[in-house]
Amino acid sequence: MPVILQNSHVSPEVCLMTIKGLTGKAGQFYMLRPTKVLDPLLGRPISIHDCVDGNCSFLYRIAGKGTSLMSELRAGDTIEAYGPYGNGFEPVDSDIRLIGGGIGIAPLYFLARTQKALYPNRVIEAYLGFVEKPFMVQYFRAVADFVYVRVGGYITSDVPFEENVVNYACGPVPMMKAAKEEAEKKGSTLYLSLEAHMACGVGACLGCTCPTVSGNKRVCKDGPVFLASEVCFE
Amino acid sequence: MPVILQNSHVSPEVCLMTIKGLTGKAGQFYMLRPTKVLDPLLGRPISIHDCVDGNCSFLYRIAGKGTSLMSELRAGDTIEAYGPYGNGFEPVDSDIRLIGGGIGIAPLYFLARTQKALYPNRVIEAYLGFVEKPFMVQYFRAVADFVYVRVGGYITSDVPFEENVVNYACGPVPMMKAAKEEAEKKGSTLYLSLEAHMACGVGACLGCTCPTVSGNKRVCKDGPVFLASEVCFE
Amino acid sequence: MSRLTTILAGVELKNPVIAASGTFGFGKEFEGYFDPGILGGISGKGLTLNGSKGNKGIRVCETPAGMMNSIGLENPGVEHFVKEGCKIMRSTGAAVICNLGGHSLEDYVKAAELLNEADIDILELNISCPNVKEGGMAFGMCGATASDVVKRVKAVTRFPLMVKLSPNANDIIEVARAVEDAGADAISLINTLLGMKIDVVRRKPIFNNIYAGVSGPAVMPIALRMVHQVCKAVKIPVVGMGGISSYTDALEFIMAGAVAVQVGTANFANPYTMPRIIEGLEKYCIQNSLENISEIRGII
Amino acid sequence: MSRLTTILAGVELKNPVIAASGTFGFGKEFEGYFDPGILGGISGKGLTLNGSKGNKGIRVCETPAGMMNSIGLENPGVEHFVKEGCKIMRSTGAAVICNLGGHSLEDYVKAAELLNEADIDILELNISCPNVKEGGMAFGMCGATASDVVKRVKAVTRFPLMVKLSPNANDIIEVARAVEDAGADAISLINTLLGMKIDVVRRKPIFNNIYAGVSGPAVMPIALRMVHQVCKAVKIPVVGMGGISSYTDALEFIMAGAVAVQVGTANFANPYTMPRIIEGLEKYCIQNSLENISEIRGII
Ligand SMILES: Cc1cc2nc3c(=O)[nH]c(=O)nc-3n(C[C@H](O)[C@H](O)[C@H](O)COP(=O)(O)OP(=O)(O)OC[C@H]3O[C@@H](n4cnc5c(N)ncnc54)[C@H](O)[C@@H]3O)c2cc1C
Ligand SMILES: Cc1cc2nc3c(=O)[nH]c(=O)nc-3n(C[C@H](O)[C@H](O)[C@H](O)COP(=O)(O)OP(=O)(O)OC[C@H]3O[C@@H](n4cnc5c(N)ncnc54)[C@H](O)[C@@H]3O)c2cc1C
Ligand SMILES: Cc1cc2nc3c(=O)[nH]c(=O)nc-3n(C[C@H](O)[C@H](O)[C@H](O)COP(=O)(O)O)c2cc1C
Ligand SMILES: Cc1cc2nc3c(=O)[nH]c(=O)nc-3n(C[C@H](O)[C@H](O)[C@H](O)COP(=O)(O)O)c2cc1C
Ligand code: FES
Ligand code: FES
Repeated sequence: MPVILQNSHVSPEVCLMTIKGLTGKAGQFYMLRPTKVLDPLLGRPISIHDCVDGNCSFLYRIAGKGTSLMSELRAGDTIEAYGPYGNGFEPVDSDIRLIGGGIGIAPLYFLARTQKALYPNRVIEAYLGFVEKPFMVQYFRAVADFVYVRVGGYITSDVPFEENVVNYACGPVPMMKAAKEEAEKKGSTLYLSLEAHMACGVGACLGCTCPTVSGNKRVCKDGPVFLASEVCFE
Repeated sequence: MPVILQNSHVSPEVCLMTIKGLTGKAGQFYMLRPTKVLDPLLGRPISIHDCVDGNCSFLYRIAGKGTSLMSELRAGDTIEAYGPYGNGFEPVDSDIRLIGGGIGIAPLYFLARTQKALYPNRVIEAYLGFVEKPFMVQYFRAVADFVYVRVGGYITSDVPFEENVVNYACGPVPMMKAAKEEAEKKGSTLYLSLEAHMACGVGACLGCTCPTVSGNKRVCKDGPVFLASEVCFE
Repeated sequence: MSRLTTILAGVELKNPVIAASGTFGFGKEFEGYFDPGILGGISGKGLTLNGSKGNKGIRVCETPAGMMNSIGLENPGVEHFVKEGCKIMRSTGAAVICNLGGHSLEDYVKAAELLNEADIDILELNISCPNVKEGGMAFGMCGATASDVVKRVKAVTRFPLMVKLSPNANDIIEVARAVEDAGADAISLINTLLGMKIDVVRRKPIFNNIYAGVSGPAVMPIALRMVHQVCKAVKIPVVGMGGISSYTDALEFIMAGAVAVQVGTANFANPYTMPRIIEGLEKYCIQNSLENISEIRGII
Repeated sequence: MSRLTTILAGVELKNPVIAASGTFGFGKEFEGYFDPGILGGISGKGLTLNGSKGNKGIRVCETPAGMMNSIGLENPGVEHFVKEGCKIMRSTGAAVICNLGGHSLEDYVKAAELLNEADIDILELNISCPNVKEGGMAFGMCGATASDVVKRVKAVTRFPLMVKLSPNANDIIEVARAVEDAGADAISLINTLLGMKIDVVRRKPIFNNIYAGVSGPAVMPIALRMVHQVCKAVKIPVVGMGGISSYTDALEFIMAGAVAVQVGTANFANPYTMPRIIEGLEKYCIQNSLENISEIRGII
């Protein structure tokens, strides 16, 4: 079973955990199970926050039972980790802009870091919105060309959705809805990393479907990243 | 929540755990819950193995789900511990003999140590039976006047049940039955520390009753220690 | 009147949290942890007319997030309860609910008559115990038999009558309606679900009776659904239970329509469960500016 | 014949471990973890005649040691299955079980007729889905309606017919007997138990349909009891399921009389669940000198 290399708080509510021997690409996620017993039963979908030397790190907010147990694990403990799951972010050949709301910044960092490493000359902008105290901003500063931070209100209202930049947003549903509307108005390409309650993670249970213009899609398998123009918010 | 001071193996299947801030007397037990979640749900009854400076230690065999989780806890972790429960061993004013089978030796050590401290001149004998490799024998040697160890077979067949010594037995049911028969034949006083599946530990659920000559008794509240002559094995 | 004060079948409870029958003795067993007087009520161990030694063999075992029991209504009998049990319960300061089981119609009626001598607040008629060979759950399986026993007992008892339903009933809504029509003043549910466990090493059922009653958090979603269904089907007050272990669990039942809740198995896992639920509900009312917890009752 | 070879309604399975309907897609989704060909069988996602988009809103949520789902039979329809789904399933190498739901008698019959064109081994008639508004579970609530649909489908299908029962039935034994009398070749149970969960913050039910189906380890004791009851009541083979997550769980069902087992929810918690169960059963047979697993079938 995968071994935890490190697990610590980056804020009272947010932790960063590194697990040994996992791989994956930006936008993909793992189902993490922090127990060996039957409660909690299901894995928790958590995005890959970074992947270095064959170890993956995860940035997670303590939201409930599962993530709370996760936060108590320590280096040397084992954890069930199934994945990498999902399609991941589509690579593009243009400047990119990351729009993260709260813990939604988690998968965006990996995208920024890897894109910068591959294409040092492309511009990467990060718009990060937080309800209260920001976290992990210094990480983004290290890899992005421009980092804009907003505390309170809607980060999307500050984003200039021009046409020649591809946007990637991840955050609460209202934020993603707003981003979709703005992007559509401005004719800008936008990818959304969606969330849904999941059971299997592999496309077998149909628990995580979301309506799209081309019918139901499984967030775990066909997503979690979708073109905003395809997504039909309910 | 009580904090674990130490938890380590004394054999591949047996662990010794010390928990801070618990008290109790020999023969009493605690209900220990090694998780914060709902599975496993019920506390596990574990006898006090020793109690020093307001900290209790527990000697337990990894038998299933609960004890297995318990064995993975480390110093600094917390554990739910409810107790002390039960009547404990009746103090007597005579020489005493401890008859322990396997993990049944756990509560007997505390009795031996405290009795020796109180009455250095009384003779304490320990008859310890094991299926395979003995464990914790050196502990008994340190406090008892005579320690007899048997591996395989029935330890009870080696015990001389004379009249003037009070016997305390704890172990598997067949062993306790045999001890009762032998003691009755020889007219020797025998106390048994019984086991039963428990839910509440406080006498509320009637889950742990055992038949005695004076009707049903609750092992958790009226016991776990009973005069062998009172117990009716089914 | 405090934020948690609750009226159940005409009886005022300090709060809507009641210790479930069979899990709290006659009220004193958890005193080492908290004063039972803080509870809204206590439902005592299920009585039978002449008492019983209960079942042999293993009586409790754990299941995933739950447990099974096959106590078989071990109890000291009605007479003993009238003389002593009810006094012990009364001395706690919580409302006294007497849980009554039976093996035959005559048993129930005779016992209810004798209980008129006891000092209790509510009679809880248990027609749902899955662990006794005769009677017990059989009375609660369908409306007709349930109606019979409720009518007969209602005719003789001087106490408000609460009837405890079985989740194993063919159609719990039908039974609930029948019980209401028969004159019950309140309904409580659920009793345990019939379950089974096998010891694969011994190749034998764990319990001598083969089947036993499942309870605890594992069954809560099922219990909540049944409580919701019954609340929609009857007008008399409903007391909900089954797997409650936190104040949010209790809130779910109250939102589903329960006037009060009972807490059973969770007391075993953590003896502070009920005081914590009461505190949690109190805080919830304050934070949500509820004058009384009943404001959210049945909002779903 | 190996120690685990099992005959179910005339069909030879490599072993008695079958992926439960709705939890294993059409057989390929867990390929990253193990070759689905090692399974005894695969029951595909429940089909309906014309397909369906399923339910809106939250579709799955966790419960203590279990989960609830309200998928609402999202599926591509029978025609698509005949053309593609069954081929995908066949290519796995496991026995192919087609799970069929429906909203009306006519739907079931029409679909069964169309399915005669498909390459499958067993037709599993789902008269127990709690998550569709019309039909579904309604057919499985009592013997009479169950009997009707089974007779009609049996008359048209060319495959062995296995009927999947609902634990929410009024009297599951009565339904089982009715289904046997109506010509079913096998019975499978249990489908999910009707449950409910409330979001106390939003003060709304979690699921749009209010109620949803509970599954997973939490329900195993109830499932095992029902499987035992049905095994005692009928002569046709019974496939047991509900909460199985280990080989000892599977053994409990087999000892209770099940010819084979299905595994659902546990696959989500750990995708290696089924290969481990198969290994465990194999080892168990060797250690206990069983020529075939059937030697312990129904010993309780
Ligand atoms: C593809 C994907 C990637 C994600 N990446 C991250 C991440 O990198 N960091 C992070 O902090 N969070 C992430 N989330 C959200 C995270 O999965 C939930 O916060 C987490 O499951 C909550 O579990 P819990 O046990 O703490 O809460 P509980 O409320 O106790 O969970 C109960 C159940 O509900 C599910 N659930 C609860 N909230 C959510 C939610 N928002 N989305 C999906 N399921 C939920 C849980 O998985 C569990 O099955 C992601 C979600 C998805 C779908
Ligand atoms: C008064 C008393 C004192 C005990 N003292 C000790 C001790 O000092 N050291 C020690 O190693 N063991 C002791 N035991 C036995 C110990 O309680 C069980 O081994 C333990 O509960 C097994 O739990 P598990 O989760 O590992 O096993 P599982 O089989 O997973 O347990 C499942 C359920 O069965 C119950 N159970 C299983 N075996 C027993 C058993 N033998 N007795 C009672 N309940 C059981 C568990 O408590 C649990 O509720 C004592 C038992 C009693 C009644
Ligand atoms: C050990 C035990 C004994 C019980 N005895 C009784 C009883 O005597 N009478 C009764 O009506 N219900 C009895 N019950 C059922 C509970 O009162 C309650 O209905 C059920 O356990 C569901 O609630 P819970 O999940 O909170 O435990 C008993 C339950 C348990 C676990
Ligand atoms: C997400 C999900 C989807 C399901 N879909 C179906 C289905 O389409 N048809 C069906 O007969 N049963 C369906 N079921 C029920 C399972 O096949 C099984 O009967 C039930 O979950 C109990 O088994 P388990 O506890 O092992 O999951 C579904 C269950 C789940 C959890
Ligand atoms: S979580 Fe099962 S299909 Fe997506
Ligand atoms: S464990 Fe409840 S009475 Fe003994």
